[in-house]
Amino acid sequence: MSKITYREALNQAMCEEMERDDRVFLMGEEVAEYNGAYKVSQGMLDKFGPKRVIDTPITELGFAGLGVGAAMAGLRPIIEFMTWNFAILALDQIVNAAAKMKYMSGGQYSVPMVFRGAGGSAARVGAQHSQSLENWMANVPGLKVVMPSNPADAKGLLKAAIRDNDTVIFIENEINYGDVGEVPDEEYIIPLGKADVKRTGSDVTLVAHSRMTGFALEAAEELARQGIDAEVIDPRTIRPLDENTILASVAKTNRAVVIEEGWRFAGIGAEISARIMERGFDDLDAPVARVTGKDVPMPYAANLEAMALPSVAEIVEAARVVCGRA
Amino acid sequence: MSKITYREALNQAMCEEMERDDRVFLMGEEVAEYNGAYKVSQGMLDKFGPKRVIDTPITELGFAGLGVGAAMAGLRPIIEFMTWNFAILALDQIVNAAAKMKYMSGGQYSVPMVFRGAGGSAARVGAQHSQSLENWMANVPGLKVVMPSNPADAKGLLKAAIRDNDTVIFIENEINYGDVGEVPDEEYIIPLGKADVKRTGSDVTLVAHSRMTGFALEAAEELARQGIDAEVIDPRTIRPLDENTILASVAKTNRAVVIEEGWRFAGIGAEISARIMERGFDDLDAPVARVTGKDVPMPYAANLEAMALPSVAEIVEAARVVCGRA
Amino acid sequence: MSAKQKQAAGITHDGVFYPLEDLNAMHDSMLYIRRFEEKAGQLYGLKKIGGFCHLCNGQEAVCVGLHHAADEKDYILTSYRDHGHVLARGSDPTAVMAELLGRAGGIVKGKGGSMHMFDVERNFVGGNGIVGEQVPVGLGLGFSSWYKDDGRVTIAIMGDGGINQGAVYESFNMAALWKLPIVFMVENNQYAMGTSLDRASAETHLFKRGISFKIPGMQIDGMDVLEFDKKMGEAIAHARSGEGPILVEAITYRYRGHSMSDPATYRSRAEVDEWRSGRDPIARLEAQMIEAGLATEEEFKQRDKDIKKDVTAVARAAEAQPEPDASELWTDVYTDPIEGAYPYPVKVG
Amino acid sequence: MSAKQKQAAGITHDGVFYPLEDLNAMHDSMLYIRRFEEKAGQLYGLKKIGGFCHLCNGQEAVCVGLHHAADEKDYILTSYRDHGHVLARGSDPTAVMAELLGRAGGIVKGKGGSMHMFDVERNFVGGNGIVGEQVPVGLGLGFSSWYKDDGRVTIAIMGDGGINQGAVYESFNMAALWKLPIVFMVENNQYAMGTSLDRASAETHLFKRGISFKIPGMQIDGMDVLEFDKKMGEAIAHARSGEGPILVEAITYRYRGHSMSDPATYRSRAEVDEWRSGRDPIARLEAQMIEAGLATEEEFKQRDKDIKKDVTAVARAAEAQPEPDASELWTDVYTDPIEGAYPYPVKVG
Ligand SMILES: Cc1ncc(C[n+]2csc(CCOP(=O)(O)OP(=O)(O)O)c2C)c(N)n1
Ligand SMILES: Cc1ncc(C[n+]2csc(CCOP(=O)(O)OP(=O)(O)O)c2C)c(N)n1
Ligand SMILES: [Mg+2]
Ligand SMILES: [Mg+2]
Repeated sequence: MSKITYREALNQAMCEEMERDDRVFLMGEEVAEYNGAYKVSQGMLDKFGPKRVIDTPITELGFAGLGVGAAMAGLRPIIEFMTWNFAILALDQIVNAAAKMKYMSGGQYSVPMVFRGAGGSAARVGAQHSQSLENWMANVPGLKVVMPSNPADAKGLLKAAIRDNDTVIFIENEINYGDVGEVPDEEYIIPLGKADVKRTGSDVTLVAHSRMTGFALEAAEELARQGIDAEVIDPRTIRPLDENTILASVAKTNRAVVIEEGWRFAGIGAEISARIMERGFDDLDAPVARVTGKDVPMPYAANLEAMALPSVAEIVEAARVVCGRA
Repeated sequence: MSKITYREALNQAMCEEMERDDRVFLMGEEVAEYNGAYKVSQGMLDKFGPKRVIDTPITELGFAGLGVGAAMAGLRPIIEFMTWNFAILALDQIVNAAAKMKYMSGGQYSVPMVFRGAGGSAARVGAQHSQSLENWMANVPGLKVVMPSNPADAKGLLKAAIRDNDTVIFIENEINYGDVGEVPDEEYIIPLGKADVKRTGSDVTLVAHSRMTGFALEAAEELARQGIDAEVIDPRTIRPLDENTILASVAKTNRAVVIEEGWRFAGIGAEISARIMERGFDDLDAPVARVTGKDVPMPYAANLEAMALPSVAEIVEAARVVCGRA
Repeated sequence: MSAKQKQAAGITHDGVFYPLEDLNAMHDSMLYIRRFEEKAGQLYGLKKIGGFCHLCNGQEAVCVGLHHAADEKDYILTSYRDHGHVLARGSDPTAVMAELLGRAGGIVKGKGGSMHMFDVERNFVGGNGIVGEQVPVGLGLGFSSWYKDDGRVTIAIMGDGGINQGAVYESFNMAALWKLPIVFMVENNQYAMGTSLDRASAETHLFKRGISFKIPGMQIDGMDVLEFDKKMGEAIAHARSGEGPILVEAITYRYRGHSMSDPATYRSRAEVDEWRSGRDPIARLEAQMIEAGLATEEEFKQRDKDIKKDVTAVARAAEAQPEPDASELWTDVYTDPIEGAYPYPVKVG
Repeated sequence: MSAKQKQAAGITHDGVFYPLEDLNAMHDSMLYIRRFEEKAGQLYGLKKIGGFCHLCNGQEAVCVGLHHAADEKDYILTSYRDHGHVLARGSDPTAVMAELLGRAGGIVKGKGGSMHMFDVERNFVGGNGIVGEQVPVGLGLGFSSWYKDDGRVTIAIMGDGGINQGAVYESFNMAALWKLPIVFMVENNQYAMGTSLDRASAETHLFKRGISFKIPGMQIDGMDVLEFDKKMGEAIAHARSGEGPILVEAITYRYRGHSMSDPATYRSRAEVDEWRSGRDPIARLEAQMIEAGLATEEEFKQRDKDIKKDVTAVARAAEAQPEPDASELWTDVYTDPIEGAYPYPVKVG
């Protein structure tokens, strides 16, 4: 085991896969000479040269499509969005080309590639730079959606994503980039589609992905102090969602809170709540609660921003409510 | 009352509002000289001239942004997407400009406009022309989302949308354009944010919007023959969602099925199911069921397409299941 | 003319010698497309073909000239107006017709329909329905050739309406910046649905649309198959040489409406006639061949009969096919589906 | 020089007479922006300003020249690099600083921060964070002037990186097609973050980027405020005349990194010095004024002191403001909120 950052974990995953397979290349804004806007691709230009680590003009729709075409021709592109906020410009290529190509070509063309970058809000970057898109992407058949919450998962999942033969939407978190965690020294892959129980508990199930997993773990600590034993599940892959792991937990705890940074309406929490409704209804002793980003564009002021985001306190409160302890 | 088509109802709504308010204009592909790809704007060029009914180049992102800027400057644009499928290209302007502008300008600029056109699948138009976007749009604070299911609603809601001082996402349905219905002769407005009970019943609540409302009503007929009395609710406005009307119905029937044409994952059905979970849990005698479009890109072949769409039979089946009659 | 003489014979157009064999192939291919699409139009009228159906009558020389000029290994991709191109590329007409009919033996298993023809073996990459969407995809195909140095050229086709899409200019810039082996080709058939060129484009000389990105442009008569083949060959050679992309404007015309549901009332009968009678590419080649003594009107009539028969047989064979198996609904969504996860038939309750 | 003489005095640049009053105003505005941004940089270092913060040191002549040339009624909108423009436009510096600090009295109530300054009274339309997003919005502002015939011009500003976005060309085409009164202005500061112009653009003469849409282009020295004002005035006049849009390339340079977190290691010290020492717009105007006998070095030093003091006072006043009231979280989402519906603080349970 080594202690490395989430950022380094992603870097290692890309480097290892690029060494292993010369069809893999990395392309995006500032990924090469600048070493990445968030330094995720630090050193990769030096290591792999300008043919495989490529800076683009600021044309998200164009280079997303470039990735799709390159993947169809047998390459394995990693397309970095400086942040996922800018990928809104590229959704036509992601949804209409990447996701639908295999189906509408009757299986003739597949699009094995990764779209990756930081999603959600960073700190104090305002309304246009704080968008969560995972629910939109997870809505779309043909895509897989992966969101790691710690360095070890980040590395193992990104390697799996690069090797996967489908289009993988890989959403990181800028605030997590500096997080340090233990990562195995030997090579490993974390299969897509498997949730991870980050903490076992018997009283309530907290389901949270990406940065919110850390919030949920903190909330679980606080809940423990208050005598509530929370289980924390990180789906890791949002689509396909490993509902069995979530349902098994709810069968044990009979209570659940779903947490997400994104907006509430038709978010990931809505889907998970609906699935627990459908397949775990009889296990529930209380309605599933959702803790989500507030239903407003992200404000800049420090106090408003803090209010707009889900907080540990809100998770604790929601858990108490579903446990009948509020 | 007059019998007119859904298409004519939309046309009347636009004409009346354009006569009333000369800040209103209609812009989009083929809206003017061609009289609309689906003839919704039939005759409007003749009536209002080329300054107020304007054909655009095929540049959705550009003319969506044009609408935003024009609205900020005090006009009341109606921007038509030939179909909502093409609006994926325009989402940056809809989400990052229209929806967030008021908030991030501290209330200085509002964006009173309507983006409208046909959403969902038409008949046999394949994967790229059959996308439902209402769940994506309803996810976004700052937007309102309206989807009428019949001519009278189409007219009253479109008039309300044009007069509304926020950005309204107005999603029609191509297959409904020819539907005929009774429409009041006098002027009327249907306020946004109010669901409508399309059929009263006591055994199960069917919630369905747009084209699916008709399917739900058909299913209710069949269910009646089978001795199940279904209530059918059309939210009409998806965002904000009139959850009180839905909850009141569920409080009466204790059972619900939510129907949508779009994909299941994090769809409108997920949101409604989660809300019933949150505020109607104790009223439920069975888990809320979802009937949705299948989780695949839309296929072309007639048999596959029919399978991909929700069907009346599936709604009937789901209702029987939640009523414990399957 | 003896068989031997015929073999030696041909037409020299602008310095290029086209042997009779090639001329016949080009002629028959154009005529085949014409008749095939007429049949498709009929079947649409009978509601056997559904959805949108965009015919390319009048534009056959562009399809055939391009595919004659391109290498087999080159990638070609276009919009929803794709029947002519996929046929010119040599794909099985029965599979194309079966696709239109939504049958199991369709070229994409009945899943795509008229707008989404693909043929991976022939490097025909769609059949794309969102206006302009194929251009960045083509950029990526061109990029792959640069990356692999595989000597291929990508021909990315768009319409005179499509060329206004922003994605096109993003692609122009990257292609020019990195000197990718791409021919951007615009089929300027004068209309985008009901919108004439001058009502949608500030610069109507579409071959100039790359100037702002230093992409050279070339305008070619798309109603003359020999001329089109020759000039297109030059454009493809330019792209293959490593000098970067080039933009070709093909001047052409569609005789029919935009799609089967368009009565095309936005243009005059006289205008249509001017193109159809005056510049028809099939009639033009036939006249050239007759003039060169390579064929007679009688022979062409006979070939037309043969082709019509063939198309009828193809349509019949396609119609005889079953619809796709119901299980096909769930296939081709993922290459690596994940056990126990969507997509699967969700059961209620 | 007596007061009377000074009033009569001024500088004639390229045929335009700039009276002393104007020169002083332009000078002070540029210097104010410089010092204001330096203060913002300091406050960022102290973590009192958060998020992204993009300074425009070096680009002040573009801001001030533009705003001098434009009418008050004209719409101006730009990217996230907006402090200079909003200050040049005459907005209250305390409100701008309070915005940077996220305070209640911020120009957008503390909701937008550095990237989203708006001032509706001054027709300053942001402050927009998505690269290129402001260009179609500007198209719409220009459209509104055409629709209302209100005589306004819209100046839509983008960067040398932003000009590659597809939305820009969609806007060029529509603006040219409909002859809208718009000046598209690119601030070519040579870099988009760490990407130099030639690594992102096939055509580096950015004023030529409108040629493919028949939009005339103009390159202006953006380090010379008088030159910039004059030429920009011509461009605005062109747009106002009804002849359609024009594209202006302002040649300029940012002295600091892209944003406060960028060490800007991608360019040489020498390059920065060349611009900063050799072409600084403030130093240049001061030299011109001294040479014309309109001011002395001493006077400029004094004014600099005054401005610094003023900026310090502004910062102090802004810092003294409270954060926005918590209730502001929920306001400004809708103009017509609907009773009982989202957004509202959702209670769990
Ligand atoms: C992004 C998008 N917008 C609109 C449409 C609807 N549409 C389909 S074809 C077409 C006209 C295209 O014209 P052109 O590019 O000239 O090609 P042609 O049909 O003449 O071959 C339009 C507007 C679409 N498919 N995609
Ligand atoms: C669509 C989009 N992509 C990427 C970014 C991140 N980003 C912010 S500024 C910038 C560089 C812009 O450079 P330029 O247009 O030259 O303007 P300058 O910063 O030099 O003023 C980038 C890549 C963004 N904000 N929006
Ligand atoms: Mg055309
Ligand atoms: Mg720049």
